Amino acid sequence: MSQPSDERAAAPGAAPGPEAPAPVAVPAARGRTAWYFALRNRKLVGGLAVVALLLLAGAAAPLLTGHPPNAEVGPPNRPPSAEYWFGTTNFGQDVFSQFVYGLRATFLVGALGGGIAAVAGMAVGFVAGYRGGVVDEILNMITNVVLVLPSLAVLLIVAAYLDSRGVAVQAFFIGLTSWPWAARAIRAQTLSLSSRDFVDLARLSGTRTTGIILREIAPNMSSYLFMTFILLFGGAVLAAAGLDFVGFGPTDGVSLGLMMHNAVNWGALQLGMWWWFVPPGLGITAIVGAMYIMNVGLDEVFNPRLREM
Amino acid sequence: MWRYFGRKLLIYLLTLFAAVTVNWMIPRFMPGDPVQSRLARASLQSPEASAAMEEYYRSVFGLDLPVWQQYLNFWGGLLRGDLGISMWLFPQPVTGILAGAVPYSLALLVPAILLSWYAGNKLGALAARGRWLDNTVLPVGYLLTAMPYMWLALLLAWSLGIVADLFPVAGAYGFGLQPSWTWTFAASLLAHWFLPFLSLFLVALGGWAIGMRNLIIYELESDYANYLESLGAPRRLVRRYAFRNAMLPQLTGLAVQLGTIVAGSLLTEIVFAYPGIGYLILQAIRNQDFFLLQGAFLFIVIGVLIANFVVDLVYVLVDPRVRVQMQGGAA
Amino acid sequence: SGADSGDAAGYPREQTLYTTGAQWGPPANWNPIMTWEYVTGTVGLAYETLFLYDAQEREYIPWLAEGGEWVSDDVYELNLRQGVTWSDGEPFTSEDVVFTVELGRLESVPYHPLWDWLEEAEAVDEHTVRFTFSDPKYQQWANWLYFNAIVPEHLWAERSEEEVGAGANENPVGTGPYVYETHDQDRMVWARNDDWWATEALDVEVAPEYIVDIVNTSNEATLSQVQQGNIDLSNNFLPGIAQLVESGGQIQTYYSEPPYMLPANTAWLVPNTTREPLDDPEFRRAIASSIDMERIVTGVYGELVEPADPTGLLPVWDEYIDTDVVAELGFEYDPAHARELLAGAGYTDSDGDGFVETPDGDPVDLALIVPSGWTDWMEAARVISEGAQEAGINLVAEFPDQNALVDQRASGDFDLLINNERQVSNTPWTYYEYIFRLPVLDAQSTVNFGRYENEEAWELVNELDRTPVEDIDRMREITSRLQEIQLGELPIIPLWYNGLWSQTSGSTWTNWPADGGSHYPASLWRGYPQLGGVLMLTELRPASG
Amino acid sequence: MTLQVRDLRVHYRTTRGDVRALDGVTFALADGEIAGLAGESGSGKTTLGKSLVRLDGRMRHVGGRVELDGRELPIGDSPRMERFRFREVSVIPQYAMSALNPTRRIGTMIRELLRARGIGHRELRPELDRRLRLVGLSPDVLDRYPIELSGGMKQRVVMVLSTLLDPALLVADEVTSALDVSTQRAVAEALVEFRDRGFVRSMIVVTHDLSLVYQIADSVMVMYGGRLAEKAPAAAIVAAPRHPYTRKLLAALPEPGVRYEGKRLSGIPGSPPELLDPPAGCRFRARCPLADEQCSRQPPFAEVAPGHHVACWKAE
Amino acid sequence: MLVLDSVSKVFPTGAFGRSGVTAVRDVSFAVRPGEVVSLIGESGSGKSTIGRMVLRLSSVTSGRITFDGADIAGLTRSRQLKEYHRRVQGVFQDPFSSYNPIFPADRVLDVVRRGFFPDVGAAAWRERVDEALEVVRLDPGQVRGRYPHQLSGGQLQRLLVARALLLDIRLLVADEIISMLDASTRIDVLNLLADLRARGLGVLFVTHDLALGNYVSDTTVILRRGRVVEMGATATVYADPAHPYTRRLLASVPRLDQRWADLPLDAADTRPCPYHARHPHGGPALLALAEDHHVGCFAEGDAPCQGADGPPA
Ligand SMILES: Nc1ncnc2c1ncn2[C@@H]1O[C@H](COP(=O)(O)OP(=O)(O)OP(=O)(O)O)[C@@H](O)[C@H]1O
Ligand SMILES: Nc1ncnc2c1ncn2[C@@H]1O[C@H](COP(=O)(O)OP(=O)(O)OP(=O)(O)O)[C@@H](O)[C@H]1O
Ligand SMILES: [Mg+2]
Ligand SMILES: [Mg+2]
Repeated sequence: MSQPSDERAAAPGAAPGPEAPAPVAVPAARGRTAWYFALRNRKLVGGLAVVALLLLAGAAAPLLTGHPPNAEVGPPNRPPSAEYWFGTTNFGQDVFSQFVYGLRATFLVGALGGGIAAVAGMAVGFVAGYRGGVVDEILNMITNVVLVLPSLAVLLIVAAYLDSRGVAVQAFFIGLTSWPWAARAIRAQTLSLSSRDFVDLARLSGTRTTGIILREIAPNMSSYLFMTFILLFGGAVLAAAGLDFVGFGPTDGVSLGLMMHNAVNWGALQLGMWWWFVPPGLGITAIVGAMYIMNVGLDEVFNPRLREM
Repeated sequence: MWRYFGRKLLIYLLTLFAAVTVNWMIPRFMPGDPVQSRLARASLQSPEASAAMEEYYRSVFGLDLPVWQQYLNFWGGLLRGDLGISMWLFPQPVTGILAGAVPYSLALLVPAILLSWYAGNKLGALAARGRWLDNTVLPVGYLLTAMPYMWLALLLAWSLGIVADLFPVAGAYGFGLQPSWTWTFAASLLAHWFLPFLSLFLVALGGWAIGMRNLIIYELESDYANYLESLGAPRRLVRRYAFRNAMLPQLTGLAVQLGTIVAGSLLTEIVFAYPGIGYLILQAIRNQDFFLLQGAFLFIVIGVLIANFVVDLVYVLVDPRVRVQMQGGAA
Repeated sequence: SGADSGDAAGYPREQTLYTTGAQWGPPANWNPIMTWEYVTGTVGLAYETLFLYDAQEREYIPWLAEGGEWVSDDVYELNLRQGVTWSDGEPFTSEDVVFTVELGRLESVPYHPLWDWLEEAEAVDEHTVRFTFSDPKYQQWANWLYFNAIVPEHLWAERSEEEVGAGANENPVGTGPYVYETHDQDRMVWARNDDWWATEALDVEVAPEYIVDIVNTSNEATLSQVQQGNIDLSNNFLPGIAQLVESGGQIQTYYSEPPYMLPANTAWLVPNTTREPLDDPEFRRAIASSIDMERIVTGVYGELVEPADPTGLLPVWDEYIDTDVVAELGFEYDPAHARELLAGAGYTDSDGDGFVETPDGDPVDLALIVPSGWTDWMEAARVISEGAQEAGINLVAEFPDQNALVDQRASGDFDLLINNERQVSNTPWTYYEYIFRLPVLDAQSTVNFGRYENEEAWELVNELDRTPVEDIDRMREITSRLQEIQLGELPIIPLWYNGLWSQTSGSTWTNWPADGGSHYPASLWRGYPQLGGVLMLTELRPASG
Repeated sequence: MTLQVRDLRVHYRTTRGDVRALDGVTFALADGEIAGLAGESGSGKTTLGKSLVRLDGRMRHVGGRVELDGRELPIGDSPRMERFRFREVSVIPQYAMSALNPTRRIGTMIRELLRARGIGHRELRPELDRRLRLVGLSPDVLDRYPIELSGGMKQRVVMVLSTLLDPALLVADEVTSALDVSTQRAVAEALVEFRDRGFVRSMIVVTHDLSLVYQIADSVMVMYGGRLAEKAPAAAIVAAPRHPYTRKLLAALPEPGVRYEGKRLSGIPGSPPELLDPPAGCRFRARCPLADEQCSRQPPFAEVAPGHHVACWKAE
Repeated sequence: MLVLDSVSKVFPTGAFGRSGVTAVRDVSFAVRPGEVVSLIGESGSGKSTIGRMVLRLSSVTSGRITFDGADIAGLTRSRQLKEYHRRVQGVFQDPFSSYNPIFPADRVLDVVRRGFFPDVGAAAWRERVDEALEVVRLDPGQVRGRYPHQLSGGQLQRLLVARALLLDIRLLVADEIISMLDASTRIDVLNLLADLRARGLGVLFVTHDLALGNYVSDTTVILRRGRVVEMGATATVYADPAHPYTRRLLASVPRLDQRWADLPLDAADTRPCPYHARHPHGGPALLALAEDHHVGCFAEGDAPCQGADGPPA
């Protein structure tokens, strides 16, 4: 399953990854150039703005809306109005307040799930790439096993394991199942980095394996790792939404996926209550899409070849 | 060459073994006792009847055996093509149930995967060509990949299905039809298939387009492209080469992506009440149907593995670098 | 949409009844013995019972039996209908009935316990069966007569116990109005049996030539199909249906105004009576008073359900409700009263956290569990927990996975839960058995989840069982005493009556109950054809005719 | 005269401004001449070579004229240049190891290239085979993929391909620096042979190794900081270098037999100028032991002896 | 000081390393204090592999490498290894790849401090650094805080030597340390190496350039396909190359005093190989021609032991 030349494709197609064949090192001195390009990159700035805006909305949820997300506060089935910006649900819950509170869960799941996946992917990728040999083969095998197990189905089963499910637990398991491609990509990068002489020099200077990975290799891939994290973040958000949607979401609280689940379950489609299922999906798409576009921007900043002149 | 495939096969078999074992373990260590919930559903009037039935079901499902024996039996059955009896759709054999659902899933997945891959690559290659195209294809691609599968499915169902009433939004063919070799039936199948297919296709499409666009930019800047241009080769030829070469990593990407797309199809099937594996998996989980769950899972895992293997084979056919490397053995 | 209209490749639309809402998975078995999971219609359409029971009118309708009577206290004689044949042409005889009852001797057959009190079943002649009881349980027997289907001896005699109790029975041969036509992943098709005995014997005829039962995938998909007239009868819970009915569209329900549906069962709040402080009746009463049922009925259900009577008995059992007892011991939503009750029983908030502690000063910390994903129940649970918290009881709603919940329920590892297992029947005995059944086992899989132990009540329940079904006065006497105990102790708190979810479309078929055509329930849920569902089919008329 | 380059200026566009990689380069190349182009890394050798064939996306033709056989080469106009490439001007790139499409058989690639350029492959095939044999390759290599060939073999394939249409000018950029000494000699000698057989008329051989240039070139150009420092017949450069830079460069080369104990050599202190913002005047001034006031003006690239040009005020 | 005794290295390849490539075979030589030994050979001949084995960056498959009599394979504990690296250090081919591009170049010195001298105070350390920089003739102000790309290759390589000098090293492995440098700077680095000799340092100088090897080294070892083909005092080997391969290499070196045209390659092969003449069917690893001049030959069977792999053009 691992082609000698698959490093570039290691990032999954649906979550287009940093495609750089070689690690993108950003010397601090060139950092200024990076900033120069970062600030002028419309994709990066635009994506960041959207993410920031939604993050802010989620963080300031209690200020933006007076209603707790699940409280029945108004008449049921109302389309968007001045009073209820996004309308109300079958139960008379305020869709807007569900939306802004749901954003929190989305960001939490993304950050946590993406973070855990990134840590797992890095651990496996670094070790496999740096140690090589049998360790590499074994880790590769594990990676492949996790890769072929359809993660959503595994997640469904795991979700069914849990008596009660919280966002954090959900994120944890999403993280544990979504790291393989990241591990592969990081492994490939590590492999090429660890053949560099400075790694040998560090070994000659008495630096241990972990030290070399953390102090020499990882900093060199920092931009790459960051981009990987963004993609994992998006992946985690989507996975969580899928889980929520089929009814294995958090057993309590709100999330955007759960909103869609409820909307569908309560016949929003047939009853024409588009305001119930459009905003949550749009929210997810906006967050994940903005992140991805940000990623392209970052890629352009770090890879001069992709930059438009 | 054969050694290479032998080695690959070995790795695949090991992966399969591990995956199957994990697969066996997952539902088994789930909380809750499926026999109990069966009994609860049976609403038997008296405790005595419950006890007798409980015993009966435990032996039918082989759950009274020690765990290791269950595991061995599982493999034994697997090799005989026997995946046990479904608990939820008792007493149907799992293989039969799967056989009923698999065609639908394949009918969705195979065209969606292949077409989206092909179209996405073409689109990406096109985008790499021009500024204007790049600026439209890219953002749309990103939005598509960022969409939750089911949301796109919902939007399509709502807009094209319910509001515009162009396509049916549930089931695999019209309620009034019997499967038959008629145009009406075929038309109905197609009409029901279209929206679920479209939603899968669209989400996957964006990813491939973006991937191809990035890869081809790298290819166009590569040494061989520069050399060809120095020799005055027309842009057309260089692009063709770049496209071909960029397809290779995309091919591996396909293998990596399969799992995700399959997962997406589960969601799509649920939205469109399409009677494939996805719906079975969901119900199997809800009904604690070990055997069905394992079977459905196994089908996916083996499917993904086989697809991976095929991709490996194809890769060897189309990428001389790999072929040469494996002929050279060590080098 | 267009592709759904029938034509040469399919079933003629105007002669076909499309239904959904009862079959939750691909058709898997047609075994009438597996009463909880046979394919919809197996009993009722294919196999038939000796009697039907009209719950609305509270009368038994002779069916395969022409009649039956207790010739003595412990001997029951059944007269079978003549001229009934199995769909393979064999005659239906008393041997078939005896054989079916004898099957109960097998442990895997659900009515196995029947033989604890039945001594003998013998065919007196071709059309007479005599049952001799060691301990006649009149109520249960009456229930058995209309609930269990008769199977043909000539086809079943050779079957192994496994086949009987768990076989798929792929080619069902029954006496009923329909025969198996075909099935697929997502549907079951029944075709009319034109030789059905009732056409001649009762001069009734089932109207649809075909019944296509669509496997239920999602409620929402169903709703639009009903709206479009593609589905004639849906037995799904369709939220928002009230809106559509009120707006005067195609869709009809049993009643055209709240509660729209026939009450079919009671949803109960089940406290675990072995746990502190839920073992205290006063505390349970306080919870009962804290529940704002009105809010659940209107807010959560949009008036699709009705609040239950304090006894929990369904409206069809009105005559068994002792209004005096209810007036004296009943409860209603009254948060202030709930607080009084708590205070009176020594539950006060001593640490100032807003919630009461037990008289011993231990914190009260309760969870009400309902299955995750059962959205209406989840919402209801939230309302309940809010009400309780208002009254000072620290009660939160939790939503474990359904499977986990089943385990917890069976093992008694929970504080409170909501349950509605028991359906409408011929006798309130089924409800009281559900509430009071003893002994409490390690795993309580179907009854008395709250593990409430009251010997006296259980004695009364058994006494009720042994009361002849015609002896209404005696029954009322016993139920009145049971209600005294029940309302005094509140081992279980009735919440609301769940509806017999049923929405119909008049575009192809008319004369639905809603049209005033009949009062029979329009439902093919398991057990409901025997409660009149079959007769509903005979009353349908083509819309175009 | 084959090639005439006059005051050629080519810049790289960067965010920090233009890198003046070629800043007024003038020279001529006679028929049959092999000119070696040597100099420190970053002096503009590759840029000069590329300018004559194909400017890449970042390169800009700022000024100067290039004539080939008296006709102007439109080097700044890529579409018009296309006609000349391969037929008139050709290149063996610095990256010959990766210059072949890795997923195409070499023969297929050549055929497709020729067809795309409207040249019949059939007629050329015998000549192609002949030339491959000439460089010691069997024509079977055409059925192979690039990865199946060693570095030296690929180098030679590229050599044959680039010269297949007998161009007037060939730019060979560092064709040997990735090769082992023995292969290096073979490849270098093959270049000479190509010229001798008339496969190419004249050639610019880019390398940083002066001694290699000396072996195969007729004349040597030494480049420094985006300009030519000296151009002279090979023997003259070694025997009588005029530019201080050339001299210093030669002095830093240990010869076989020279040992540290016997003769301690020394390098050139300092580093080449930044081409982003090069100093005025002679670019070598900062490192030159002879530099004085005069050097703050740019020295002309003057002919001091027949065929010997030097850009230095101090060159006698 | 450093002795290699029949050292071989096999790189495992294939799944779980079932087959292998022999990169180095039966190599024996020694490096004495104050001696520069140059290891010369073409690409892939195993030079770097030997260097890496000496540095313990890669393990020895068979044979022994001893340093001051102790087998370095025995240095398994990280403390022991550290002690070894206090005395044996390396500098590599690519100056740009030897530095982590995202950190200032002088960080390599700090890493040494972190690894070996955590107790030395800041001031004392600075003094030591300045001292080492002076030895390699670098101006401290020139390199402090600069990033690798802001320094020239020669400066970078000298900084790496300075790094090694911070430790009390006795042996320096210099793997192609000048091949990426411009002619204008490489000679300075080479001179530096030669100067270190005076401090009693042994240097293992890896190169493929015979001219450079000749310039600095006392002893020359010529490798071909992982084996030693000729070995001896540099002057002897250069003046009187015994093996055809060596002669061929020498003939291929472009030089300024002689044109290739005047020195046909075939001339290199006219004299027979002394080893082959003596042991036509194989024999001991090396044949001693003189006390300090050895030759080996591994032509199979009767094939003539030509210099290269056959004439390329
Ligand atoms: N793409 C580019 N963008 C900006 N500057 C460039 C680019 N390519 C080369 N340069 C600059 O142009 C100058 C000349 O580069 P060129 O590659 O021609 O040098 P060279 O003599 O071939 O060096 P080398 O021996 O290292 O190949 C250098 O200063 C270099 O930094
Ligand atoms: N890590 C490795 N795994 C497998 N083979 C290797 C490895 N490192 C080196 N080799 C092989 O060992 C042989 C010797 O390699 P080595 O790097 O020592 O050669 P070298 O003489 O240093 O060559 P160069 O001049 O190109 O640096 C080569 O054939 C190489 O392919
Ligand atoms: Mg160059
Ligand atoms: Mg090396």
